[in-house]
Amino acid sequence: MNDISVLTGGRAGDGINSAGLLIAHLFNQMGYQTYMYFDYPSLIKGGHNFTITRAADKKIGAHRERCDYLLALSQDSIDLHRDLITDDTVILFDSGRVHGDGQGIAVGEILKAEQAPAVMGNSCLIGAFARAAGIPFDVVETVIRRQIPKEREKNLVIARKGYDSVSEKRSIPRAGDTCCPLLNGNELIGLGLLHGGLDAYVAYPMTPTSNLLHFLAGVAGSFPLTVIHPENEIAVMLMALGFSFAGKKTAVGTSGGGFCLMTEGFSLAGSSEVPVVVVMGQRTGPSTGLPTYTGQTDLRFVLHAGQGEFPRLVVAPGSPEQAYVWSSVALSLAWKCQVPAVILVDKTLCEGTYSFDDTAMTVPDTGDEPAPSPEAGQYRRYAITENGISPMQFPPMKDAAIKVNSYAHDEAGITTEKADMVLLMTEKRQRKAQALKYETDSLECVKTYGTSGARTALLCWGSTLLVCKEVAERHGFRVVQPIVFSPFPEEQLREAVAGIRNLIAVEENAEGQLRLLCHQHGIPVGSHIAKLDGRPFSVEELDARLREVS
Amino acid sequence: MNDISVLTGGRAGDGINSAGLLIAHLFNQMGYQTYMYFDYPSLIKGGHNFTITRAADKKIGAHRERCDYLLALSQDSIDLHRDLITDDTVILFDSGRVHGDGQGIAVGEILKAEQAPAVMGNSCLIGAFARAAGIPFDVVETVIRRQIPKEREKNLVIARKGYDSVSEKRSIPRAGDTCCPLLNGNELIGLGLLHGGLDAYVAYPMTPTSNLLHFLAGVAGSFPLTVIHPENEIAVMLMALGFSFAGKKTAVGTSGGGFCLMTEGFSLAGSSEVPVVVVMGQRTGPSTGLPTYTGQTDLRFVLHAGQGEFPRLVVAPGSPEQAYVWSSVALSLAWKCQVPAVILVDKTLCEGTYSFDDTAMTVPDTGDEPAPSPEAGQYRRYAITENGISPMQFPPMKDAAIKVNSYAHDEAGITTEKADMVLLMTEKRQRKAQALKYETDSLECVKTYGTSGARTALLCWGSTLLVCKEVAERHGFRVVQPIVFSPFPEEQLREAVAGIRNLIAVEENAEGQLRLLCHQHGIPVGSHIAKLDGRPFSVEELDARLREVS
Amino acid sequence: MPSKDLITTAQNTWCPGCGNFTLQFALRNAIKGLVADGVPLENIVLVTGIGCHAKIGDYLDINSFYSIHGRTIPVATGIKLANPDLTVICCAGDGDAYAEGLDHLIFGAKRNTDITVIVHNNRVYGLTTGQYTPTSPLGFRGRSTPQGTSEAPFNPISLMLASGAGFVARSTTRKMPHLSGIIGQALRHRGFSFVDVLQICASYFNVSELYDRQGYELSGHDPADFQAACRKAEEWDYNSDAPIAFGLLYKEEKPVFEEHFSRHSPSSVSREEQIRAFLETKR
Amino acid sequence: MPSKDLITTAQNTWCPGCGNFTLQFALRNAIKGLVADGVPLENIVLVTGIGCHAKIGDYLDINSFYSIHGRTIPVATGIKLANPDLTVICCAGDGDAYAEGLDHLIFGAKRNTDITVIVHNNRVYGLTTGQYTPTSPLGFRGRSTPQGTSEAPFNPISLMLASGAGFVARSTTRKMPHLSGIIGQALRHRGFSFVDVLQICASYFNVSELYDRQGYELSGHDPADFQAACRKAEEWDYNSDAPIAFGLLYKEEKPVFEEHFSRHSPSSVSREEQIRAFLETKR
Ligand SMILES: Cc1ncc(C[n+]2csc(CCOP(=O)(O)OP(=O)(O)O)c2C)c(N)n1
Ligand SMILES: Cc1ncc(C[n+]2csc(CCOP(=O)(O)OP(=O)(O)O)c2C)c(N)n1
Ligand code: SF4
Ligand code: SF4
Ligand SMILES: [Mg+2]
Ligand SMILES: [Mg+2]
Repeated sequence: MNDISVLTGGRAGDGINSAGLLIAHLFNQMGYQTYMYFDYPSLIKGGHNFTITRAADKKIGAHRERCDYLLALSQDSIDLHRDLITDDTVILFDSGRVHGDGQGIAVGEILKAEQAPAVMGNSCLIGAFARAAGIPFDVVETVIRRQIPKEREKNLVIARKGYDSVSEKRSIPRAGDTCCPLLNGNELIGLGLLHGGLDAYVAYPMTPTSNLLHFLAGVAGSFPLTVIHPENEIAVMLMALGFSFAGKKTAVGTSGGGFCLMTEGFSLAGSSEVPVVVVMGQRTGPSTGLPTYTGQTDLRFVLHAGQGEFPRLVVAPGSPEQAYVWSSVALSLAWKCQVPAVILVDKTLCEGTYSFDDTAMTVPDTGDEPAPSPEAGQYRRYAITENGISPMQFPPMKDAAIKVNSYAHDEAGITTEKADMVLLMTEKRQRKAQALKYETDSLECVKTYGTSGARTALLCWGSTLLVCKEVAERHGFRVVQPIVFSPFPEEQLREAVAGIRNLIAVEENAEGQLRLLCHQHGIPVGSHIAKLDGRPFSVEELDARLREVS
Repeated sequence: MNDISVLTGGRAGDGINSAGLLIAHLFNQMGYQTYMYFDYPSLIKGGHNFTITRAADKKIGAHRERCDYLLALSQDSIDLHRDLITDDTVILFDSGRVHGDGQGIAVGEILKAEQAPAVMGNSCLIGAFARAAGIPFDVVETVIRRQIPKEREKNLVIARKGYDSVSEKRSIPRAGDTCCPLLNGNELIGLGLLHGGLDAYVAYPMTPTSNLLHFLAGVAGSFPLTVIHPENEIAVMLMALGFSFAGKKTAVGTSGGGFCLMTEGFSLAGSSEVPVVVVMGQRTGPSTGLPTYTGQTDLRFVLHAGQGEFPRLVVAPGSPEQAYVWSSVALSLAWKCQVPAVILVDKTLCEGTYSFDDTAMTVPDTGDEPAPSPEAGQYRRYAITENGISPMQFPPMKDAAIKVNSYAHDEAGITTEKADMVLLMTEKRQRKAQALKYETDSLECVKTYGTSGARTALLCWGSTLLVCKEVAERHGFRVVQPIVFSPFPEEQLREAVAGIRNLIAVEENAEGQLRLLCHQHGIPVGSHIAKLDGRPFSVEELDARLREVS
Repeated sequence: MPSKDLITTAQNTWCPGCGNFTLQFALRNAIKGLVADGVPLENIVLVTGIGCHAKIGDYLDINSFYSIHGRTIPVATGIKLANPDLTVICCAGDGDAYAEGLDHLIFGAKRNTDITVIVHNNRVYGLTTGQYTPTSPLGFRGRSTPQGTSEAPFNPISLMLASGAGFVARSTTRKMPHLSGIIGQALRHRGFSFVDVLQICASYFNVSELYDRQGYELSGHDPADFQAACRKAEEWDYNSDAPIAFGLLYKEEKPVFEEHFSRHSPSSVSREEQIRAFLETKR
Repeated sequence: MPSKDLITTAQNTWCPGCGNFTLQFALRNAIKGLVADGVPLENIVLVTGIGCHAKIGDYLDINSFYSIHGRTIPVATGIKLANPDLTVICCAGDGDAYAEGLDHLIFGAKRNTDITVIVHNNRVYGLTTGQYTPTSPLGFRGRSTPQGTSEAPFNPISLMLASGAGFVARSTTRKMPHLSGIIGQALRHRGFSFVDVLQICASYFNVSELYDRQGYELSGHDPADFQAACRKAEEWDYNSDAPIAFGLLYKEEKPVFEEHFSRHSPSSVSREEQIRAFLETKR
């Protein structure tokens, strides 16, 4: 198979993320499936940033520990990645800043000649890369015309100069004709929420979901969407509940530290039955930890966050397509069942860029929200119903007082301390949990992939899905991936692991959080492969770790 | 056995809690073991408050659904408790406010004659009760002299008038000579913390731990203790970490909603290894719920609260003696292992009053904190050690910069983003978790009671212990009570349930949180008896529920 | 079907003599005034925190969001931004708005969303049995400060003026018609309106005498004059025994936050089509 | 063993031209001044939030608590109350102290604990790539507000004055000696000291020109005059193009919070005995 990795490195501020993305677009135009990993420390200028843009002729979502091309805008980009460089690695570098073997490009001089700003160096770079990789210049032109919004002609001239300044080294064949949209996980979550009917998004910036805020703020003009960035995460959560109470489908986004501050409001959502969706992007913890790196340590926290017991929906998509679909589903089900929901993702998925398969955009229809009660004059927000879901109305509603309440309350929403009413409402919420379970049971909450008769399976969740899929294929293993965690799809999971003798959990946490959850449901999990340094598994690393345990 | 229940009812503001307590003291002087349940809604004046003071000749800690004496300061006190009244119930009431069968006491007139304030009505009441119960007046005198701080003589006169205004109805024998201190759970937690070396207590008022704040603020003059009530729970938690960083053993107290706001700081404690103890008093949730009623719904929340993974100590004492002992142990171990700790209690234990067995005050010695590193000039706050615990020093320390950090950090406490250092520190924390487990393994983390050869056992935690013990005795069952929840005492629990065929979880939550935890550790639990209306189990109710399942 | 007098059948559990009764009727009357002016009753939403004050959410028979301690203002802001046609009122406690959630109060003023915040300032945590709050006088002995506090109160009026609030007023439960009038004005002010209500707590802080003795109604004060408002605010520092002005201290019309957000008319293009169009740009 | 120049070997990752460099050296120099005056270096503790500013905790070779976003002040308060002999300094960001944790700032001022709060006010969230903060000008286009904000900034100086702060000053990273001098005064003030530092963010909000053009050093201003301080504060509203005063705006000595707590001398009675004595009263 064709499988190419391009490492682009430079300092923060050099636009390495954009450069890597343009390279992904070149591959995309050449008919490849692509994935891009972006590695950066928590600083604004300087330091060392790099992307690994990978292209293959089948769907991928993990980086490899190799480097067929290395584009260096800084000395570190070569020095820090020596282990990835082989004799076959084609090295291109900015000769004004880097010394090394390979082909230098006089980026600075080219820009100077064109009186172009530093940011246009990227065009120069991808021009050079295209030439070295034997990619025709018209592909570069297409990419620049489509992806660079400003000063296209000048960028083209610079790209051409880059193209002309190096020689072809290792030629990449065209892989096909299809060309997918390239998006990162944050964008796909945003689009999924919009598909689900998002009216408002409220967030305080926090990596790795800040870019979801930026993305939605950017498209708020073109969609019927209000985006608010308030004073802190407590305000975020409570404002969102205000929006929902007034009838607007609302989501918030954060990471672990911000989510902590939202938990009190989350419990309020549970008690008052005002729906809200939280996009919770995990990063390396505990506490501030490694803000720009990844982790999967907050599954059990989101499952149990907030005092008291109340039904909640927790989904953890693992691929770009799942991010889109399940974000839409989460918003719809949160509203249908009037529960708080969490979309649990991580830095890898949020900030990774993927070839998005837009034929997989079919969102299952979750059906309508319960119809309003017929006699308006009798409206009671918490009317006891068979399935525990009360008709939800929003002010203004003529001849009704719509009352929601954080206290134990009666059907009309008025505070009660009576034991029997408290019990009735607790039971109503329990029936609602059943109703939610009924909804998710009709969805594919647990996915399986890979060799079907296999006796060994990798058990994974979230963004490790794609690396697991790729490695499992090599080993002839099955892959089992729960997507929904609350309500827990015990039956579906049991079915998915039927016949498996050796179930190996692969998780970016120490405790084996999914594994423990399986144990709780009586599903034994053999070994556990952990990754704790904030870096996602590469294909090679997971492969090697698997050989150790299997 | 002697087993007497006295219900005292009135309106909020009538001092029902004090009245019930004085009655408990009468019993105490008569050589009884006592327990008092206090039931009150969330309001300041009016409504209906009642206490059930129970006395028996063996240790108790649960109320009964019967009422041998009823002291009514309001009509509701009779009308709302009709189901508890039998032909044998001795009813005494304030004839100025209540109509009913029984003996009336003209409390108002007596007070007026003595020009005494309304609050002295309690003395009148207990005088009358003593007479009706055949308790000699000198016992009343002892109690008033010991327990009423102000205007003792006047109170005595009034008590005498109450005594003289009714006739003996049902006489209570003297049960023994020992007389215990009577304390509520909050006081015992406070004393336990003081025993453990508490230097500072920081809290924002929240039922059911507000009274712990009040208690500690009250004794702050007599102990070397600083008590602070800041602007909110976020400030509480962070201020506490400031105190700890500067070398003061510090605890905070709250309930679920406030704990939500502390979770971010809790994770900071985990990451920065600055110890702190949280007294977390559960009440009925979700959200504001029933603020003055009880529940056991937050076990899994505290076990997983805060982003990222870090070792934590979670203990849930179930009796007054355990509250004292484990509060001390929690503070000591939090410091020894430099971890955040939670003392998980609930309204029943916090606000219930018990005969405290002061012979059971032996706190196991948890040993010394690790010695400071010898070469001060080389001090590194996070020095890598074999057991993961670094020597902890506090500013000022000559020739050292003591640096703690919420980010991933190196040994000196300086931020790092390097994969290998992050891994080293994660592993250090894992070893620390082992060290903590080693500490708790040497303690009795799981208690068993009752019939030793029994095949059926009640599995319980926290304040339900005492009702379970009493009921299990009737049934000839064993009782198994884990006290430590993190690190989970899997081996001790496994040993405790050895031989049990039928393990019945008794929990005041719907999900069966301890049961699920057992499942996670491969310990099967049969049935689950839940209680969801905020009221603790009475002896009769648990007994009946057990007959249903066993 | 809301009752004519706008009072629910919920049992009232405030203490006898509590100022909240006055506040409840003053607010009810102000709301009736709004309705008489043509505001549909169903367009009014009340948001409360947690505390004695917050029980008003149970007692008034109008839309309500009985939220959590300290968080009325973000909830109200969300409601208003979601539907600017609604009239949104916060009833907050002083523990609520000045301690637990003080930041939201200042940001409410800064943002100038058109909501009205009424603080039931009884200068004590009522429902949790009488601890000191940020407006309790220095030396206040509550159950968390049995030796008396060592913190002077802050002045919420000065804080609101410094935060950019466009409507700053003070009244008291000792003056029912005045209170009702001030609330009526606050509800009609376009922008963030703040009313500090010196409310009597009969059980834990009954300073009726002080408010009656030192309180006076503003007259001849120009609420457009910011400097004058500041000086009036400083007259009484919530601690000393000084004259206490009741009335509208400051009023300024300025653009409201929600103006910025265009109301979205239902689009003819389906969301799915919009999304697909967007995807095209990423290819 | 802290280094002579008080700078650690940690790699500095601020952007070239960032005002934080100036602030770091100004603070370092002020600390050196304190040490020269006899304060033991080990008695100084720095508390930081999270943001670009907070990296100063890694760079200065002194005791430090690198805390979480918005929470410097409660941490510092705890440290100071635990050990009043320590000199406790907060380096906070404007996102940190004016947004996420604004309430603590106001309570810091109210409580008057003897700590110094230095706000690295670059008027932008630096570390999270340039979103607006409470002191960004109206219409600021950041990544969360691509169409420009619709909120005017608030004035932190006015807020601090209204909160009862006893030391209120402003300086800028454009004036290193001035800044160092002001910080030195703040550290020496007994009570809560607040310094708003207009810090240049080279990457997201470089308004050097504005601060150079409009900035002036106070002279002839009486920092004991509260009214004058308020007027000075109002001169520039953090939005318009008006003169910007640098210097000490207000200073007042008042009792500090921690005075209230008696320092406990080690008791001769063991805790266990004390507890047993207490239990006796409950029998
Ligand atoms: C997060 C949180 N902390 C604490 C509480 C407990 N609590 C309930 S009401 C209250 C204080 C109420 O004081 P205030 O806001 O002044 O209202 P008042 O009762 O005086 O009207 C507190 C601390 C809570 N409900 N939530
Ligand atoms: C609770 C929480 N929310 C959000 C973040 C993400 N975050 C880190 S720094 C920062 C803003 C920093 O802005 P500022 O305080 O002004 O500091 P600067 O970077 O400008 O120095 C934010 C929002 C966080 N770490 N914690
Ligand atoms: S405690 Fe005070 S505020 Fe609360 S109801 Fe009673 S009098 Fe009113
Ligand atoms: S982003 Fe701004 S504040 Fe942060 S380091 Fe760069 S210049 Fe300084
Ligand atoms: Mg109050
Ligand atoms: Mg900033």
